[in-house]
Amino acid sequence: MRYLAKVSGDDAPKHVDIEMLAEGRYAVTLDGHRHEVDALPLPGAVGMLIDGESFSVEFEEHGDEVAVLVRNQVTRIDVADERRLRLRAGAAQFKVEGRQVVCAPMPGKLVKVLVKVGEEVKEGQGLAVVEAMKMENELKSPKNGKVVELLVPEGSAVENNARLIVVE
Amino acid sequence: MRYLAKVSGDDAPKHVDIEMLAEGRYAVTLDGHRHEVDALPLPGAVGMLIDGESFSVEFEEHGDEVAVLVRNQVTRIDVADERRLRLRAGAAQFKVEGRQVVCAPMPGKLVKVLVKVGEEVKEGQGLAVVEAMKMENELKSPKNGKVVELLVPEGSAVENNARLIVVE
Amino acid sequence: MGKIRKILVANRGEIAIRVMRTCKELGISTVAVFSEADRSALHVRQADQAYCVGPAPSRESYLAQDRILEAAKKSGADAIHPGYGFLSENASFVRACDKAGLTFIGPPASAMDAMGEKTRARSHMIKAGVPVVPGTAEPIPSLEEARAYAEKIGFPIMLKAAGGGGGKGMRRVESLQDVDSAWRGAKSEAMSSFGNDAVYIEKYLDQPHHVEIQVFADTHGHVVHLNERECSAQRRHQKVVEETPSPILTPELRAAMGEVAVKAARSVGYVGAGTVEFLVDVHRHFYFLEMNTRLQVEHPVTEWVTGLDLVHWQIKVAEGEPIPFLDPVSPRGHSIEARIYAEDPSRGFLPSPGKIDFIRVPGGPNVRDDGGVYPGYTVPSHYDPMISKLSVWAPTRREAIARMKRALSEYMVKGITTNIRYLLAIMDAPEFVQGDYDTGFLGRSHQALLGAPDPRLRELAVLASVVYRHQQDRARATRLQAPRANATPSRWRRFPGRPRP
Amino acid sequence: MGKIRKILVANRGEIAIRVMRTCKELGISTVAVFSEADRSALHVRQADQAYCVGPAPSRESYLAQDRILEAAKKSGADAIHPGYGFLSENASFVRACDKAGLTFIGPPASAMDAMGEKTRARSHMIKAGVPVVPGTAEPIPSLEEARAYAEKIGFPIMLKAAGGGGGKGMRRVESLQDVDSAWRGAKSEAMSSFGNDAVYIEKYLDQPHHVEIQVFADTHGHVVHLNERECSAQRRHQKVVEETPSPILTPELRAAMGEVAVKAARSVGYVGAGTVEFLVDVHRHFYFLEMNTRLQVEHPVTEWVTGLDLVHWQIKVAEGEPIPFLDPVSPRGHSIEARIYAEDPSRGFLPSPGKIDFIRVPGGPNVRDDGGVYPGYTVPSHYDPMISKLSVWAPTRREAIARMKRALSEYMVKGITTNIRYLLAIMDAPEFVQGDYDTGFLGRSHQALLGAPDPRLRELAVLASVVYRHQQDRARATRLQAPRANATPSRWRRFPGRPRP
Repeated sequence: MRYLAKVSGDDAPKHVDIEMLAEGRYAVTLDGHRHEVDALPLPGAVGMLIDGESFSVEFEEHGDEVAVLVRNQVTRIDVADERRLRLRAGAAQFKVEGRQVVCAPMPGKLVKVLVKVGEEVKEGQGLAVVEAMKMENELKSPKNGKVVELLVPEGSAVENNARLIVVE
Repeated sequence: MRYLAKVSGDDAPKHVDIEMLAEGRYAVTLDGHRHEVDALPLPGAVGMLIDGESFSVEFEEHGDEVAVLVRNQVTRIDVADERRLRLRAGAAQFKVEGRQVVCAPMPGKLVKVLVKVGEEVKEGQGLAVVEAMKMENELKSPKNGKVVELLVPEGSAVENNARLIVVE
Repeated sequence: MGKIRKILVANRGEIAIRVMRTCKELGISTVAVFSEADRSALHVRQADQAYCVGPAPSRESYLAQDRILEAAKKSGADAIHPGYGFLSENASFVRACDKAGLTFIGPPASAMDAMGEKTRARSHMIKAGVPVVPGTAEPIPSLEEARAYAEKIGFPIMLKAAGGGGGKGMRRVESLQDVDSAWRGAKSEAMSSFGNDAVYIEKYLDQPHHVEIQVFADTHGHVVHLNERECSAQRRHQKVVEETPSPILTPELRAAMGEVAVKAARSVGYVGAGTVEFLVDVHRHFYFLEMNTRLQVEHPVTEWVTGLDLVHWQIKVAEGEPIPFLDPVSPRGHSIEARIYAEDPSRGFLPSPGKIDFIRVPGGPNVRDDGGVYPGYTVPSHYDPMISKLSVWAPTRREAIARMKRALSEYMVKGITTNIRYLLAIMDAPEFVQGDYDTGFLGRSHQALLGAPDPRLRELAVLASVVYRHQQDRARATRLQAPRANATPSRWRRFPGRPRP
Repeated sequence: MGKIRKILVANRGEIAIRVMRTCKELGISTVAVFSEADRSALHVRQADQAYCVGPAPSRESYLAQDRILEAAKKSGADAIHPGYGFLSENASFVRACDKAGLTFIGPPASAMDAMGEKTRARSHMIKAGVPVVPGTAEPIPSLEEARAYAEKIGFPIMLKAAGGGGGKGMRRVESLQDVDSAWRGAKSEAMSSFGNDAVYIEKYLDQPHHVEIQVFADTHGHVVHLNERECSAQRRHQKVVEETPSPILTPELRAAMGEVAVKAARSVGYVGAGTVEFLVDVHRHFYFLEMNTRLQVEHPVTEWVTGLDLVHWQIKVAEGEPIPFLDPVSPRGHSIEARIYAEDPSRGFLPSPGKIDFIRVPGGPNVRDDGGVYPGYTVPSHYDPMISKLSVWAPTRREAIARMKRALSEYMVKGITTNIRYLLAIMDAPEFVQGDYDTGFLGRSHQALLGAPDPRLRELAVLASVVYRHQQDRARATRLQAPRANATPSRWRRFPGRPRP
């Protein structure tokens, strides 16, 4: 079976062929080289033996990409089989422009809102302060523009990625 | 609500009244003394604050009894509310007599069967050897009698509590 | 002062556990206090007794003196160990303990008065002839005056909390336009950390080393030092890696600094464990920075090379015993500590509270973990991001670095982001390996510490990702064919890191 | 002999991890071998490379010399570390390594020939004038001769495997009628442990202490000893708790035993780490028991008090380096080790393999865990029940006991039964605390060590059980009312120990 794997930052995906040899054992061919992979899911990681080398590999999903941690290096890879890639190509890509939502970078508390609705702001100007673990983080405006919405009142507890302020 | 708790080995159960004060917080009355208990299930144990004292309490179900581990002491207790006890009393108690099944005391391997079907055996006589973790354990006959069934062939891997030999 | 039977530990996290461990070894009962956010915290499980002292914010719980004293009374504690941070350097709390008949395990209020307020300490030291970093003698009353004084001595300057240390309420300010935001941040952090928002200004010394001397004093007039700790590996004035001996100290410099530290402690009638912090400049001149009048986070490295249990001796001194280690203790071997933080170095050290799905702590020879968490525990967002301190010992510095690398490579934490890979990168950084690194080291090396990708590991990641995705696709296909298999999680989906919420 | 670059560790479990840790610190790559039952074992995860060498039974995997040598060749290893047990005392394996051009990290085959076969070692020692326990000079060829010899020297006797130590293939026999079953058991255990079912007979000494001397020799003719370990806390000839220094040794006795141990090692041209085991009787006479020609399970206590990494020096000696610690090493403080077994002391130490649902390993000052497991790991039923070794250090024996108790009380393992509570009871046993305990100690104290119930804890258990049952009943009622809530496990049912299968 053929997969396409595009490493984040690379221009083009790599073609990778995979064949299952037995439960948990695979032959994987990349750039003309055939590798034997034995993969066993373990608590905390997947134990992989790749051509006899032992790795604890950890995976974390980020949208289309999966972040792969091997020996202290994280690589983000968009990997899918050919059929799925065609499906995905059908869905139009779009970019958010104009309206920008500033989100909480971590769970914590919105300790201070530094702007008012209608206020003109400059790129890099402080908009609000979120505190977690006794660290205050000033959220800055991503662009020159105007504050159009304050979505969360000062003093609230906020979740990771909570929408806080809209700048247009 | 009233519960009856009979500690294994005791003659009579104790009457215990429990009242929920808030989620996870209870007033429990035993022998006329009222105790405040705060119980929080945690990985590995239940964290209990009993009148301000902190305990990691572990529970393990054994049929009608629950084994309770507190500060390195295990107590087996048969505890149930009054209604359930009445229900349970309806089910007749019976004792196995005559036919006795010898079971594997642990997971491992049945390395040797020392008797044949039809053989007369004495109480305490070795019937079979089960090995696990390089320790051999000789299973002994629970009574004077005759071997009537060998349920597992020599050399088999056996689960914990697997039925091995019947003596009558 | 007599035999202590029950100690209330007025703290949380790893240091509460640390103190309770020694109490248990001494046969002393322990009482935990906890905020509503900390009911499931490890220190509550570790203690013999535990009392809730208020809601999550520190000011309403861990800094609420009356509630803590009430818990002490209710529990029958006869002494209080403050740990570090929170109330540990609060003289009014010491007085309140004295009044309530509780032994405060730490210096007398008078010594704390003299040393606890950083500006007063500076005046004291100047009088005692100890060199100090140039700066204001008093807390700065207003933002305007801060701007004026900063312009006078010239940027960069340091804004520092007068009420406590540990990097809290501290800001380096590069230019006039940054004073406002630094002032706001420092004061607010100082308030939430120490309940005191006074800040003062010091000249920022260029590329100094942060070297501190551990002192110990008893109630019989003995004051000794237990050598130094090198703490220059800091990011944002927060120590990250500490070691002893300091690779830059000569025996002469060690003796001179030790002597000054003992003099400083003696001049304020110090009792118990304390730390005198110095900056050492490129000419190896040293300046008094401040005295931390409590147990230091990084005390394990001193314990490794001296064989002493500092908490043990804090308690013994509080019971009135004389310290037996009066001769200079010559350190044995080398020790390094690395602080494990729940934070993401690649995102500006953003805190990463959350649930710990899996944790494996390193073990084996001469590795020590002082942790405050357990598998399944949710690290709350209200407190310090340090989840553990990993320390190692070895006969030489080179071996200690190798051991630390080995131990860090074994440390697995899943569910939250930690700085473990960043710490590994520090151990490999040429400046660190060479041993002459100043407080600017981590800032300068930031990009290098985040690491350049190794092409071989990238290739392996590609192979692994394909196997992973293939397994997922197979599992999905199986589920579509047999909808009832839904309940059983597939082989793959059970374990890999859950997607970020 | 030159610099070693890659070591194949021909072992599993904690000792494989232990060896790999030091390799990693020395920058040496590691190769694991594993049986089909051990694919998920920790040593496979810890190694840089890993090769399957056969099915679960040791004879077909960890004892299969050809397969291990094949894995060494395939992986490019230049040396083999055998750990303890398995092939560690097998001279034919040493010769096979030599032939394959692999450095065997251990003594030369000739020293193993002389010492490895216990009966040959006894003859050697008798010649060297070292006192030995009375017994047969050769393995016993048949059950009949065993019965005859036993009757001649009188019961109780010991049946012992000639091919290896560690309590495997060893039986104490009280009377003639028990000889048959002991003979069968000892021979079969000896075969599965060492691939050699030869056994011999020794007179059983009454209430002896088991004290052993650690020796170290290099290829330059240096032979030193690193003091003793007291190993009398044994159950069924299996060590459970070890400590150093031995509380019964005088400096004179230590020196005398050390001298004999060095002489024994020197007489066979020993190289590397070895242990000379002695029995010490009530009159403090000592008898040579056997020499273990490999690293000992309990080596961590020696590492604690000497500051040496014994695996490090095994590797350095194998590389041809001279050992630098030639003067008698005077031990620093006291160290105790306790072995954590997956077994149930209250059911005759019945093995308890199975899945580890939760594990919390103790930490803090001077506590070391050498573990071979991780949370979620299933301990297989094919191998040794030891899952970890917990060791502590303190300045004095009294403090070391207190620290061990503290550490054991923090150790939590759920899912399988362990001997942790039993170990705690040992630390509290008067005989142990007092320090004069012989090899009969654990047997004599068995009932007391299982513990008498504390009425207060019983009452607390009753309270806890009612809260537990009440919660279950509520959760059940909720489920009946709202069947769709089924998918969400109740607050209670998620965590408490699962019922035994």
